[in-house]
Amino acid sequence: MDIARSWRQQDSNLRLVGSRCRVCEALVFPQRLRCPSCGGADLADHAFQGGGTTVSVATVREAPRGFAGQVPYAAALVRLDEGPVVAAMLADVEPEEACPGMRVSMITRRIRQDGDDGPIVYGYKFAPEGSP
Amino acid sequence: MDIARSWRQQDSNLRLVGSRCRVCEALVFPQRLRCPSCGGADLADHAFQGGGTTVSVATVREAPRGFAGQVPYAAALVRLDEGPVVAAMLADVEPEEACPGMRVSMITRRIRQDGDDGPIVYGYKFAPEGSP
Amino acid sequence: MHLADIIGIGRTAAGEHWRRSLVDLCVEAGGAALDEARGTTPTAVIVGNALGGVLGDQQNLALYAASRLGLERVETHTVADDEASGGSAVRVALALLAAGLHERVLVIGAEKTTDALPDGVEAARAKGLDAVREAGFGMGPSVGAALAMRRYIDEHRVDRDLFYHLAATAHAHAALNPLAFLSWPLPEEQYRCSPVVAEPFTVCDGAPLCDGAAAVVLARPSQRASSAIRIAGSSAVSCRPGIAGLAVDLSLPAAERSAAAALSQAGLAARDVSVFELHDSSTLMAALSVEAVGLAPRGKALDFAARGGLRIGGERPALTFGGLKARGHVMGAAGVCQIAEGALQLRGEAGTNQVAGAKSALVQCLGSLGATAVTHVLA
Amino acid sequence: MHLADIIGIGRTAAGEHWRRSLVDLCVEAGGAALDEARGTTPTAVIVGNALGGVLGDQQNLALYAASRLGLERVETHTVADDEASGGSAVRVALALLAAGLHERVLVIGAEKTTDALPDGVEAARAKGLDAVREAGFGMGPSVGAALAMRRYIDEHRVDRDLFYHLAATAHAHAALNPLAFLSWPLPEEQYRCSPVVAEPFTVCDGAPLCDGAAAVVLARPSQRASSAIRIAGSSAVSCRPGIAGLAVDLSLPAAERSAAAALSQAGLAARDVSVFELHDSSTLMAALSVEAVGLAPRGKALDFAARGGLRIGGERPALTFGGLKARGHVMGAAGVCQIAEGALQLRGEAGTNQVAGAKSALVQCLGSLGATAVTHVLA
Ligand SMILES: [Zn+2]
Ligand SMILES: [Zn+2]
Repeated sequence: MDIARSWRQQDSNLRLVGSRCRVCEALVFPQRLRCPSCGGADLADHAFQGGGTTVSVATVREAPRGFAGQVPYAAALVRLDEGPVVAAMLADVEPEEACPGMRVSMITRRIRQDGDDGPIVYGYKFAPEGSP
Repeated sequence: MDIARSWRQQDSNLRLVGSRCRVCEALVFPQRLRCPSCGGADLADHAFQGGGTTVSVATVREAPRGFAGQVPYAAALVRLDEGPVVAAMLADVEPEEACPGMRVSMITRRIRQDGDDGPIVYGYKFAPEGSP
Repeated sequence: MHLADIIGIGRTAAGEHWRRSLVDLCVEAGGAALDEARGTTPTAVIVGNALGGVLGDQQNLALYAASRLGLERVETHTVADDEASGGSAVRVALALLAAGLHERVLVIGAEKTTDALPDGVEAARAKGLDAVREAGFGMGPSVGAALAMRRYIDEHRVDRDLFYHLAATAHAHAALNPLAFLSWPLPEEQYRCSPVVAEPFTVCDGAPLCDGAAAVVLARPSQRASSAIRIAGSSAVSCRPGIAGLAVDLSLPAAERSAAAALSQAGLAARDVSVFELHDSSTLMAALSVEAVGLAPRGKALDFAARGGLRIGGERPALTFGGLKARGHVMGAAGVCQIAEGALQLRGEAGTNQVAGAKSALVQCLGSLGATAVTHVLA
Repeated sequence: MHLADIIGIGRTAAGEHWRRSLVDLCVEAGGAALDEARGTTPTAVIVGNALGGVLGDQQNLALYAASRLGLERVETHTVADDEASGGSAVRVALALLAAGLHERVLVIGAEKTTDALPDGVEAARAKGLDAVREAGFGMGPSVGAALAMRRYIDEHRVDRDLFYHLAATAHAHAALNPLAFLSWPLPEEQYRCSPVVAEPFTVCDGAPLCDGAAAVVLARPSQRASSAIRIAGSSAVSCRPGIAGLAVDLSLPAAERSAAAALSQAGLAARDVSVFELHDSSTLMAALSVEAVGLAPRGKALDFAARGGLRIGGERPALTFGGLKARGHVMGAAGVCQIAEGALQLRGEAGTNQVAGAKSALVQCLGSLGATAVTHVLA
């Protein structure tokens, strides 16, 4: 049942596509139909570069259904260089080595599986900058 | 996740246990915490005999999830001899031969499976009286 | 009574919105209503939605809808009363206004069914019936309607194919409505050959579930003279859930009481009303609704429809944009969609669906096979 | 203000009710409240419930609760505002009363989580956060609280173990409450060794989800002098959902505004209030709530709790029956449960949990990690 949902989210998930308001130039992630700053409805797609800095980090050991296979993993808030803060998992780093203030950049990874036979959803995670 | 639910329902499902109001003698199916006739909270379990008469019948060909394996089946409203009307499937009868006004009695059958690997739920269906 | 003014209306098409999430649909309809009510900012957002929970969609939906619309620091509530959710959301908004807690309230009804498979949606819908004793034993709204339909045919001695005329009325009106899902006339032959869901109930007896949203901005009655459409009556009544009671009695007591109360508040009788938007989630429910509201005597709704009594231009125009049956069954959005359609009729903005000289509208939304009824009268 | 009287209270225990369905829990608590309000029959039933949809339970819940309680021909609505559902249900009931639409309304909060497995419940709960961008990326309320907790520790330069005192306050009070789920004092050693959920957040930082229900019968303010507890202030505010905003700002603007508005209606300041029932869904949320309501300056909630400031007998008694943390987190029931507990305090019927001479109570319920806040002041 989540195939339509995943399909709808693929631009945001795979290319960090959000929106830029043509009126007030606000940048927002993910895509919006209305500008959160000025309320306008004239928005263009905007792909974020993917660079950012961690604001907070937590090492998850008990995960909600759909994510249990990945524990332990580092959950983080990443402030993108363009401004918006994104909640995402970190990758290519030992969870206990992750900390606030790390430079990270977006990569594409497997995010979750919806049920044992559900579709596998790919999307953004963030890895330390310069990691292989 | 439906194991607790099924367990909770087993008296009603397997023995047609409802409630008898100790104040106004009303009989109700399934069990209640409050009497629907007088609002009293003094209720005793009451197992219905299982005999009844069909009030309406419909042959189901497109079933909700969990019941698809059983189509076509006859869904019916059965007025129990003690009064309450129960919604249930018929068994041991060709769906197109089922009709309103049939004498039926309660039998125990497999009702549904909750998901491919979920528990199988057993409960009441109704078969024509005198059927083998 | 003068409960509130309708100062903004927004609607999406009813259909398959593959590119829109449930929240997106709220924003699309809500944003359009806000645009119409320009210059006023609501301080509360009430959302009606029926299936979002069972289908695993966004919860606390009104919060997210408000936020995505740029409305911050507002009161938000999400109402989940099965298929009556939209009507209930309007009702809760009216209470907030009449209590003096807000001056402007945005009401959104929204539903997103096409992310799930049809058998899953039918199972989700069934949870609005008795989840243990009905849904748990294979009974959904279609099976329930089928059991009642069989009784209706037997009790009132009517020809099964007479139900065609209720579906045909809805289709005839949907054919005029560019936002309708089944936007074509329904030939009698197609109705007769429609695949059986639960004999005697066929695919063409059911309303097609689809995606959609509608929104209205409601305002406290203005002291100044205003051309805004007024909500002149409102009543919500729940009683006696269960397929058994429905099929045995072949009546909708909650709908009867709710309609009578709302009409009485508005100082109108059913015969005075120009437009009827009813909850035709199936031809059977349409028949019982027509009778509950008093448009035809018990057992005579099919004859009345066959005589063209419900057509635009007929005696009691109903389902004027196609109803649930052909505009599309948007579940929790239905009640708000109906209000929007009724208001468009009274504004004279119904386009090809216009009922000439429409002065009042009765809008009724039902949940749990009619056990919950919400009726509004617009004037 | 005098918005309504509380004329009946009912509560189930918080815990694992294997023999009770969601509807049963509504009936048990609702029936007890009706028994207390004997002689008056409500004409509306509002139910708050958070997870029943996602967990596939009975929909149109208020209809079924009303019907099983023998209440026919009543208005019913089900409100689903995540963990704020119970507070929202009270709020909707107040609007119906203040609008003059009803004289007596039964409000029920109910939740049934133990039919599902814990990882499924956590995933269901996560749908109250952004279902796509947070839940869909592995963030639930516990992970969200963990991210904010880490920031709180860094920003306010506090020792992680200081959060113990918020949990310990709740446990100390729950130990006195026979209806509590975790009815024992929490030793500091046990808190320190608690298994990690999402470092730095441990099992002992979270409130245990469980089953439970509570109900109140609300009445329009009586003209006659009455000993009934009054609802003297009410405010619902939603703004800015998202873990990011919560963790970056370390504040709960919706809770602040909602508390300030409700207190102002009641003509009280926080320092005048005898009892505080807050939404301590985690120690982190407890800290931010204590600060939002004004019981401690930003960053000082932990110190305040460590000094015993929140204890019964302390400066600002809070979570007096154990809070969500130890009475048990009954999700959509929480808001009604808190109102019932506050009212028992003001009646002087709180037994071993009694705050001596309690004259007013502030009750605050939060949804979606504080983005939705509903506050009531009782007096
Ligand atoms: Zn802008
Ligand atoms: Zn009785």
